[in-house]
This record gives sequence, structure tokens and C-alpha cells, in this order.
Amino acid sequence: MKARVTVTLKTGVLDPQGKAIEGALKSLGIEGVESVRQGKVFDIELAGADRARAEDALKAACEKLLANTVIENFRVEIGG
Amino acid sequence: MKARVTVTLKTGVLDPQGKAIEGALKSLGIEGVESVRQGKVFDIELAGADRARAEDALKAACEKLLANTVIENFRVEIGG
Amino acid sequence: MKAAVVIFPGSNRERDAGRALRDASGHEPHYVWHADHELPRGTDLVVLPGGFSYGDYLRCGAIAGRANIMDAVRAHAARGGLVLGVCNGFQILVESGLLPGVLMRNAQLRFVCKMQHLKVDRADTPFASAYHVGQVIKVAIAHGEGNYVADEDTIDRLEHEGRVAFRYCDADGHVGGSANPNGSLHDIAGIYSAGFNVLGMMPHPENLIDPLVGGTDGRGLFASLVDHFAATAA
Amino acid sequence: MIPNTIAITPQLVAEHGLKPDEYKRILELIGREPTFTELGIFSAMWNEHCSYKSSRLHLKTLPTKAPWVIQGPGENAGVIDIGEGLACVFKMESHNHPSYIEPYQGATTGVGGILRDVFTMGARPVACLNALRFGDPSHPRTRHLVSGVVAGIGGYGNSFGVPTVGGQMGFHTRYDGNILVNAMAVGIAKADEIFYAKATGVGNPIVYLGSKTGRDGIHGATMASAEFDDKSEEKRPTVQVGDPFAEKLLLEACLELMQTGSVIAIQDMGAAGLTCSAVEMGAKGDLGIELDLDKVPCREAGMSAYEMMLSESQERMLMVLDPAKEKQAEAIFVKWGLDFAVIGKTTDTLRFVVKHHGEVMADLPIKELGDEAPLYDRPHVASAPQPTIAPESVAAPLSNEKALLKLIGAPELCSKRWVWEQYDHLILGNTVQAPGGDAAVVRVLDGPKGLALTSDVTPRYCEADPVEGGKQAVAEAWRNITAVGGQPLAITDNLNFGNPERPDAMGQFVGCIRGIGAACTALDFPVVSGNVSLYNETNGRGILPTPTIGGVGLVDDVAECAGVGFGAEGEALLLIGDTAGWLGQSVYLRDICGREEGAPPPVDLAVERRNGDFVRGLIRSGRVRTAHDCSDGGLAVALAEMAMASGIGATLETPPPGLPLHAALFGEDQARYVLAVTPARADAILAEARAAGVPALRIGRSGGDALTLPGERPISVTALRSAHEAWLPDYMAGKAA
Ligand SMILES: Nc1ncnc2c1ncn2[C@@H]1O[C@H](COP(=O)(O)OP(=O)(O)O)[C@@H](O)[C@H]1O
Ligand SMILES: [Mg+2]
Repeated sequence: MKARVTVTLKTGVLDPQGKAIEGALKSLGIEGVESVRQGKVFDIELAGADRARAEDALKAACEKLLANTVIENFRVEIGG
Repeated sequence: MKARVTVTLKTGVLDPQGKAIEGALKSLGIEGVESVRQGKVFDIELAGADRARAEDALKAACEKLLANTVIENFRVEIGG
Repeated sequence: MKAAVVIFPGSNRERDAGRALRDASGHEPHYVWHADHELPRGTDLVVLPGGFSYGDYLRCGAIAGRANIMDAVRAHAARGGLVLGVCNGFQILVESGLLPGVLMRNAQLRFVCKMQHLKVDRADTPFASAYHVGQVIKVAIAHGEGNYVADEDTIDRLEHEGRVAFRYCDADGHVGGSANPNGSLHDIAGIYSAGFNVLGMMPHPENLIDPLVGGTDGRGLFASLVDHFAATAA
Repeated sequence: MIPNTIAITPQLVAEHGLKPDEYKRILELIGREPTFTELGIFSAMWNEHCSYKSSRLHLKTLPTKAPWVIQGPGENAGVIDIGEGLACVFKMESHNHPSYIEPYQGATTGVGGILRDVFTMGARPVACLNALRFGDPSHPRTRHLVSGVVAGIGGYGNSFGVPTVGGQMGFHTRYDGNILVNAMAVGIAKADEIFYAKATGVGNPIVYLGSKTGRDGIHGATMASAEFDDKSEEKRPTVQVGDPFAEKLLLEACLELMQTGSVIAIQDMGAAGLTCSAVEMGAKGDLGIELDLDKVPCREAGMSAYEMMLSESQERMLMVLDPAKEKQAEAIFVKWGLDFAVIGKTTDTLRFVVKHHGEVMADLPIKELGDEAPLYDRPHVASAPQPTIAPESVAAPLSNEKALLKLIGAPELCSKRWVWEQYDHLILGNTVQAPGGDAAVVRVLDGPKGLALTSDVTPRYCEADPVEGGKQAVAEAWRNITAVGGQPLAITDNLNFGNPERPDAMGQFVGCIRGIGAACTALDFPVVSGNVSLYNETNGRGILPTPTIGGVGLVDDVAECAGVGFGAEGEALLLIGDTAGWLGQSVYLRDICGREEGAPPPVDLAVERRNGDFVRGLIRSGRVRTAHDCSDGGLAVALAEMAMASGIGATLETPPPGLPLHAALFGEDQARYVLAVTPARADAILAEARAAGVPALRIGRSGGDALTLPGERPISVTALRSAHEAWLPDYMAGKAA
């Protein structure tokens, strides 16, 4: 089973990376860019076929390691 | 307009960070994890309402900066 | 030797590079701002110094690799001009397409700063003539993303063409194993371009030019460059 | 947006950390009920952090003057004269609580804040140090905290481009819920080009520099205000995120700007950002300040005056500018890609006026905001004296060989290489002595002078006897500088304590300050800057009293300083200072005998000075190249460290006489140094010591590849190193407890 975990910064938390990338895109002349915020994705292969269990396991993974829940939100999607 | 760009490592490219996270998840006892690969997401606010133009602009952004196309793939999704 | 050190926002070893160049050549280098479009007239050597250009955000060297001045640096290299990229400079060279491959996160996922031995792989270049092949030198490393990775073809080509400049080794010159501080393929610490006029390396020869501060094994690189230009001028 | 006119209830006042009588004082001062923004401003100015209300009275007793002190406490950082027209600017500051909540960002913003304090004064930072205290290694959060804090300190300093050359790291269960992250920054400036916070001139523009303002770090009060925000979405985190890249640009832009002669006053925005910095600039210059918040560069839409005034967004500065040079100044900031906005002006009203959307949100008397802050003489009780433990009363449970290997491999004394290898300690090319020795030595510009830098404190001593512990912390810093051949010049102190409202914790604070003051006076080592962190307490249990001392000294010629490693085989080993075998509060007693008890070793400041001056004289005369002070773990650990540093072994032939051997080896008597000298010089040096009234013994010689203690098998340097280097990496890899 494949899953994707997306971790993004909470609203209001400063994102220095996003800010620098935003500036770079503007100076490269990319049209219309107003703001950029950067996050992470984790593409995870899982053994087993139970989607609910997989989801629980990944939520635990986020809480424990993948996301810094003080400043980040996460989302778990279970794929095919 | 909101858009999300997802940048992931091409198959076959080594991902030391993904490997380390994989190891950490296993040692935390997260069930069923077989492999982890890490990528990036960029949440981008765009001015204007033309979806096609926005998509073109973001593809250019990926080619020029956001992805290192030697080792990375990218995907552009335009949201609401 | 007329050297130009490029300053990007976030460069932080430009003075270290400047000191090494001054020490070797007796001349202060020019400092060139990233937003400029041209190198100073008559530039012999371009140095891309260490640091965290643009905070190393996105990917190390990625944003700097697309700065205005890099067009001029590419043109300089295309003319056969010499370019030295150290640490962040190496990352910028790779991101700007002047050298192949990528520098990924260190295998142990931590920044590492320490003295490190290197084996000189090639000494018949403008950058390394003061060394001899197989010589073991002690320099400093200080990086979080120095893990050199490239596809098999690229690595084969680099090896076949003899473009590996330095490899990580231990004090006795043994390459590989725990002497590799970051997981680089083939223990690569630095590589040359096909024309041997562009050198990118993670270690910092510019911090090893003084017996009071760690040693002088880095001087050879700058002395080689001075010799090279003295010879071409003669 | 939160309105400015909400009713000020007792609950709201309490949520702002103001006591009822403090609120009453506010009412009296301004003669009316404060607006919401004004309440926020008072809470920021009158909290412990900004007002030093519990500590001021005692801090005043510290010696702060010496002929070489250019600026003592009271500015962003202390400044001392180091000769040839140069000054050294330095300070230490804590970021304890934020680092416990979010270790990486807490540590980064701590480093960022202290660097700003230093370059605000016109100095280019040349070195950082840090002092870290974590809970017991087996505590479930400890590993995570260590990893995050160390990565954060490195992450910021490495990117900013300053070498992190020294520090301390310790573990103790009393820090389980309250870790300590103290960061120190050191810079170099021209002695006649120091910049201060005091505003001058009426009608001068107030300029905002650096990054934009967001809702970062608006503390407790935000929780309260959330109730008033009908659109409150997700609960906003109050964590500040550090941006070393922005700070590096800010540094370069500020230093460039200062060269133009346009800066009248400058102040970084630290705790309580805009409020504290604006009030301080005005109050110091006897001027009023008027701010127009519509001009403040904001990261988020719809920020209220309250939020802007209390935001702790990082990498920002406030400056009073010469109006004639505004354009030139702006061009510099634009070049570096930073915000530059004129957000107000100085006035002659002595009022602090804040406008937003054309409305006056706050109008307060500026001097009183600072000067009339509460001042408390909190009740304090002295700690009960601990019994002196006679060396003869402590049995040795292990052979001395085993005890030594155990000690150097335990959390307290193991190698901290895993930490400092994550810090770029070599950048700038001036690190003459890297981490791992006594004081670090950083060459000043192109030399030959150098700065000797160290941070020290022994919290278990301070707990057992605050006065002696305070003295010891200063003495150890002085000794570390001396051991490299440096002349100790001044200190910065970072006083980390528990809850000052508890008389015992307050007593520890008062006691430590007494000890620090006495030592500073006796050693001519004044306090020029510092920081206080109180309320380090969880569930009624406070941290060990931890007054971290950051010491700065001067080396005349970096080519001639001494190091820890033996220089050659066959050198004579001399022990300077008396050995009484003091085991009370020693690591030996705690980690080998399992007893954390007794009175700590007393510090005789006159002896300290005499012994230290003697050692420094030997180094400066070129006769000694190898010196190490004896501290935790005593003589045996000092010898082991000297062997490990050089790869050359040693034999201890004649230990200090008249004592049980384990007490002679592991006792922590103060004012002691081990020197290694060429044998031909040993007798003359011993005679000189005798003449100077300095106790000195010839105890053995260097050589071979093992350390040999009397009556024990030789311990190979390899075995010492593997014991010493293993614990921390193993622990961090999850292999050790
Ligand atoms: N323990 C202390 N000893 C001496 N001076 C101190 C101490 N604590 C604070 N100070 C001084 O008080 C002033 C204000 O401290 P602080 O609020 O920490 O500075 P900043 O506002 O620059 O962060 C500084 O000049 C500092 O050096
Ligand atoms: Mg300050």
C-alpha cells in the first residue's frame, strides 16, 4: 500500500525558506507569485492491506516523528 | 489563486534522509513501514485568475528553480 | 593572478577565501556582488566562497546558482577561465550546471565540522600542481550537505576521465569506510570540469593556511593557482 | 481584530501576569484605566524578564568597573578595551523555556537574539559559546531536546557565519522539566565606534529594519485575547522561528550603515520587541517616542496594535536616524533585501504614543514605564550548610583505574565532541584553540592578540552552598582563561534559578550573587553584562541554581598560548596548588559512590589569584606550553584529558601525599593546575613557586602510550579515548540510557 503524508507549517509561523524562494521566483520573473510556503511530503510504502490500520499507524508516525506538531500540521492520504 | 507544487526524487536516486526516517519509524515501532522517500511541497498564492497561465508559470518555476530536474520530478496542481 | 570572490546574500567564508588568496598572491581579491552582471575586467580566477547563500533554503546553492553573476561565471568558464567553488561554492557550481551531480544531505544527517584528511587524486591541474598524486593533506570540513551523488554514468565518466580532484581518507591515506564523513559516492571530496578549469570541493583549503590555526596543507591549492598564472604570464 | 477598548477585568490583568497591586500602581501612574494595548505594554515592560523586578536589587551589588571596562551592564552588551583601539563586546542570554517547547527553534532564536545584542553595538561577531543543561539522560524527552537544541545552535551560528568555539553541557534530573539553553556571543568593534540605545534630538525619524512583524511569540496574553477574536481559526502557535539568513543580511546592512555616520541610536528588538526597544531608546535619551503602526512592515494581514507591540518576531532592529541621511540608509537596506520603514519620530513630550489607523492606541509616560516598574526585595533564606566530608571517610568502591574510566565515560565528563562537531568552530580562520580544551582562543583580526573565551558553572556546588558555588563559577572561568595564558578581563553572567517567590530559591539567587561578587572583586574580573532567568520550576521543583559565567580574557600573542595536550615525551609534570582530597560534591562521590552530598570545595580567592598569576606568568615567559586546570574529576581526570588531547601517555609517580589515593586522584580542590615542562626547567620553576608562596609538586612525567596511576595497570590512551568518546554518540543513537 502506498501512502503520502504532507506536513505543512501552521498559519502564522514564519517560513524563512518560503520567503527566500518567493523572492527568487519573483526575481526570476515568474509571473503572479504572491507568496510561497514550503512543506514536506513523505511517500511511504506500507505492508498489509488494512487501510484503517495504516492510517492509524501513519498518524502515530506524524505525531511521533514526521511532523513537529508545535508548529506543523499534517495530512495522511492512503493511496492504492 | 492557490496552487501546490510537489517535488519528489526520481526513482533510483538515493535518498539518505528518507532512509534515515524509515529507520527511525521502524525503531519507533510504527507498523508496516517498508520504505520512505521524502519530497517537498510548495503552497503558492498567485495573482490573476487564468488557470492555464498560472500552470505555465509554475511549470517554468519548477524547471528554472523549484526542482532539480536531474534528480527530481515535479507536479503542479492549481486549486481554487 | 587577478581573483574575484563572488558574494551572495548569505555567503560567509568570503573573507576566509580572501585571506588565503592574499596570503598566496600578495593581492587582495575583488569582491563581486551577486546582482552584478559582469566580472571585473581581466579576472583570471573566480572564487565562489563557502556559506549559506540564501540560507541554503530550497536546496543548497539552488537560488545562488541562478543569480545574475552566474551567467558571467559560466561565460568565464566557457572561455577556459578558472573557477573554484568551495563548500557552498561547490553546491552552487553543481546547481548552475557547471559541474555534474548533486550534493545531498550528509549520510548521518548532521552538520559536521572537523579536520579531515584528503588524498590528492590529480596534481597536473592549475589547482593542484603544488601537491603530488597520492599526497595526504589535512584540511577542514564544515557542511551539512556534502554527500556527493551522481548517476552511475556520470560517476563512471568522472572516474574514467580522471576528474576526481580529492577523496576523503584517513591520516594514513586509507580511502573509504569511516574516513568518509558524509557518504559521498566513491569518497569524492572534489571534482573537476571536463576542461579541468572548474574545481568544486566541499573541504575548506582556505581555512588551513596558518600553522597557528590547524596547519598549512591548504596553502598548496592557492600556491598552485599563483604558479599557474605566473607561468602563463611568463 | 481585537478592539482596543475592551473592559479590563481582574482576570485579564492576571492573564497579563500583573499582580493586583501592580495594576493599582498603573492606575495611579496614568490616572485612568489603561487601554488593551496599554495593558499589553505594561505587562511586557513590567514582567520579570524586562524589569528585573526580583533581581535588580541584588544585581546592583555586583562589581562592574575596571579601567578597561568601556560599558558595563545596562546596554545591549558589555564592552571592554582590548588595546590598539579595539573593543570586545559580549553578552550571554538564556532561551530556556522556548527551547523546552520547541528545542530547535528555541535554540536558534536564542543564538539569533544574542548575536543581535552584539552587533547592535557596532561589533562584528567573532565567536559564540553556549551552556546547556538537560534533564536526566533516561528522561523520555532528554534525547529529543539534546538533538534539537544542538542542531538549532549549530543551524543558526553555522549559517550566520560565526564560529561556535566553546560551551558546556550537563545532565541532571533537576532539569527534567526545565532545560537551560544559554548562548553567548562575542564581537570586535573599534573602541571609539560603539553604538548605544540612547536616542537624541527631537523630531528624528525612528526606523524599523530587518524582517517583517508577524504574530510570533505573543505569549499567554494571546490565549486571553483569543476569546475576543470571533474569527479565531486554529490556535496560533507562539513559537518564534529563527532565520539566520535574514540575520546575516541584517548584520552586514547594519555594519555598512554604521559606517555612514547616520545612526544616532540603535536597539535590537528582543523580548517584547517594538515595545521594549522603543521605550528604552526614548527613556534613555529623555525623549518621547511616537509610533505610527500603519507603517510597520507586517507579515500577516489585520494585525492589531496590541499584537504589533508585543510581537517577538526575530531579526528586527529599531534605529534613530540622522534625517539628512535617510535615503542613503534606505539604499543600503534595499541592497541587502531588508525592510526599511520610518515608523515614527522622537518628541519632547516624554510620552510613548502609539497610533494605528489614525487612532491613539496608547499614550503613556515613557520614563515611568521603565523607572517605575515594581522592585521587590523578595524574602530569602540561606541554604543550610552541608557537612564537610573527610576524605578518610569515603571508601573506594572501585579500583582507581576503573573509576577513572567510568568517570570519563559518564554523561558529566564524557567528550562533547558529538556536540561541537555540529558547530562550525573553524569559520573565519581564527580559531587557535578549538573546543575541547580549557578556554577557546580566537585570534583578533590578523593577530597577534587573541581572546580567551570560556563558560563555566558547577551547579551541584551552587546547590550545596550558593556562596561558594558562585565564587567557584567565577574562579573556574578565570582559571580556564589563565590556563591558556590569557589575562582574564571581564565576565557576563546568566543567572538561571527557580521561583524567586520561594524564599529558598531566592536565597540561592542571593547567595550565588554574593559569591560571584566576591570573586569578581578579588580577581579583578568585573561583570559587564548578563541576563537573569527565573521561574525555572516544574511542579514545585526548581532547577539546580545555575549562574553560568561567560569569561573573556586577552592573550598577547596567540603563538604563545598554552594548550591541554602534552608537547613531548619525558616532560616533567608539576601540580600547582594544594590538594586536600576534597570529595564533598565531587563527581567521584556522586557517580562512583552514589552519594550526592557534602559541602563543595571552598574557594580561597587570594590563593586562587596567587596560583593563577604564577601559572600565567610561566606561560607568558615562554617556559610552559602545556597547562590544564583541575576541575570536575580532579587530578586523575585532568591527566587523562591531557593524554587524550596529545596521544602521549603519562605516569603519576608521586601523587599528593598524606591522603587516601582515591581522594588525591579525584578530589576537586580548587586553584590547581597541571603543567608539563621540559625536565631541565622543572627545578627552577619549583623553586620559583616556593619563593612566590605557591604550592607546587613534581608528580610525574609524560611519555609512552598509556596513563599509569600508582599501583594500577597502565590504561592505554586508546582505551581512555574510547571510553571518553563513546557515551554521547551512543546515547544519541539510542544505544545508551
Ligand atoms: N545578571 C546580570 N548581571 C549583570 N547585568 C545584567 C544581568 N542581567 C541583566 N543585566 C544587564 O541588564 C541589561 C538588560 O538585560 P536584558 O534585558 O537581558 O538585555 P536585552 O534587552 O539586550 O536582551 C543588560 O545590559 C544586561 O547586561
Ligand atoms: Mg538587547
